[in-house]
Amino acid sequence: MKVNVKYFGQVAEAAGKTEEKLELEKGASLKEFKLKQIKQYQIPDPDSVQIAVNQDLVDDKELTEGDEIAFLPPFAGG
Amino acid sequence: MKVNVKYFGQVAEAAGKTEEKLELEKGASLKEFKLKQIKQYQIPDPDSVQIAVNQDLVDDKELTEGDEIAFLPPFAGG
Amino acid sequence: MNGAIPPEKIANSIANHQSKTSIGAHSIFLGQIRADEIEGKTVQAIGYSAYEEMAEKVFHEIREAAFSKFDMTCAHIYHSLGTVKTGEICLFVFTSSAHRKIAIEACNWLVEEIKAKVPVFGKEILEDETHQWKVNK
Amino acid sequence: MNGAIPPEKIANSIANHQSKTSIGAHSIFLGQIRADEIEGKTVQAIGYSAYEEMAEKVFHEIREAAFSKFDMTCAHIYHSLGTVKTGEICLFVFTSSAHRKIAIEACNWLVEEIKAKVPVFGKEILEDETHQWKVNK
Repeated sequence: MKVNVKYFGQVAEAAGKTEEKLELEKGASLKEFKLKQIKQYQIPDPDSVQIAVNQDLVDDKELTEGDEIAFLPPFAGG
Repeated sequence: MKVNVKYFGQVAEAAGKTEEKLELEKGASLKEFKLKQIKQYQIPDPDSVQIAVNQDLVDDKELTEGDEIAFLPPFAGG
Repeated sequence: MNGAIPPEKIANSIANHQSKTSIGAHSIFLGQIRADEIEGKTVQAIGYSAYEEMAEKVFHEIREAAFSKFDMTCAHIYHSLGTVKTGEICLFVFTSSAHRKIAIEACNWLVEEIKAKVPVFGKEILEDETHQWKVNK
Repeated sequence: MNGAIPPEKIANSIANHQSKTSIGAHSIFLGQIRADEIEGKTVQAIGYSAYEEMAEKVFHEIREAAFSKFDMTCAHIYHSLGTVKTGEICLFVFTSSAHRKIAIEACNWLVEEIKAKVPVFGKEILEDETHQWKVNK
């Protein structure tokens, strides 16, 4: 299944990109996918990275076709 | 001894004046003077009236020559 | 200051602080005249008067106390005297600090102190030209 | 909005509320860019980016929650995107209510929610063109 992955701030910097479309196995878990990307791009301070799936923050869930998965470093608004 | 008396807001309205110079007996007490003025001018809601002598709020004291005695209705700043 | 506080004055105060680059947060409180109804009549304006010499002394004391209580960069207070119409601004309190919590706490503290301690009197002028004296709650 | 929030925008927002005569108090919070020192180098600006679709959704949710929590007349939030230099304003939160305590509490609550929940990212640009990513405390 296809998912759309977005990277922000220092995560985008580490990944060298702000967005990519990836092909995942059906029923892939968010937690495992997160760990894989952190490793692949050597994302710094991984404990501080939150994930939003379709614009909602989630810890873990089964991913589905067409999901928008965003890697969010610590917020710095204000 | 001479004192300078000031009236503000609804006290000034009741007194019909904002200021007067009065001759008091030496050693007159503020409390008695306040009661006298309240009676004389029928100042409304007398419990809400605070007195400042020389710009400091005081409950009672012995008045002295040249004191500036201000009758202050409830504050309404802001 | 005499009459209502214009929004441009607030903009100017903010602009004047843009050169102070140790500031991270500003907190502003504005008091605006409400068109309250009193026994069926609507407030048109408040006429402010003050025991001016004492008010200035008290403003100064409150400001000094705020600086010793809070780690602020700046604090400014303006209160209207004279007539201020409904919808217009009568009080402008402006605090600045490196950090937001201090600016916010200091601003709130100043507002409460001003309401409680500054000898300012307000005459609520009603639509039929009668009036009533305002009391802070 | 793109770039710094100009003081005139704040003045205009205030002026726009002068026709709402049920308002008695406004509370305003402004975030300003500090020239912090980081390992001996001074911050020149912050470059803000955001997950914009999510940020708009979260701003909307926070605003709705604030209206159900506080008896406010109005609430407005503006956050800069792009480069904001030291001394310039990057956040403007503006609440209005009949009574001061509600306006003040609502403003503080909004500021904390924004800092905690809105996906905005800040790159502190240092004098030698290097940078460091900002983290809210």
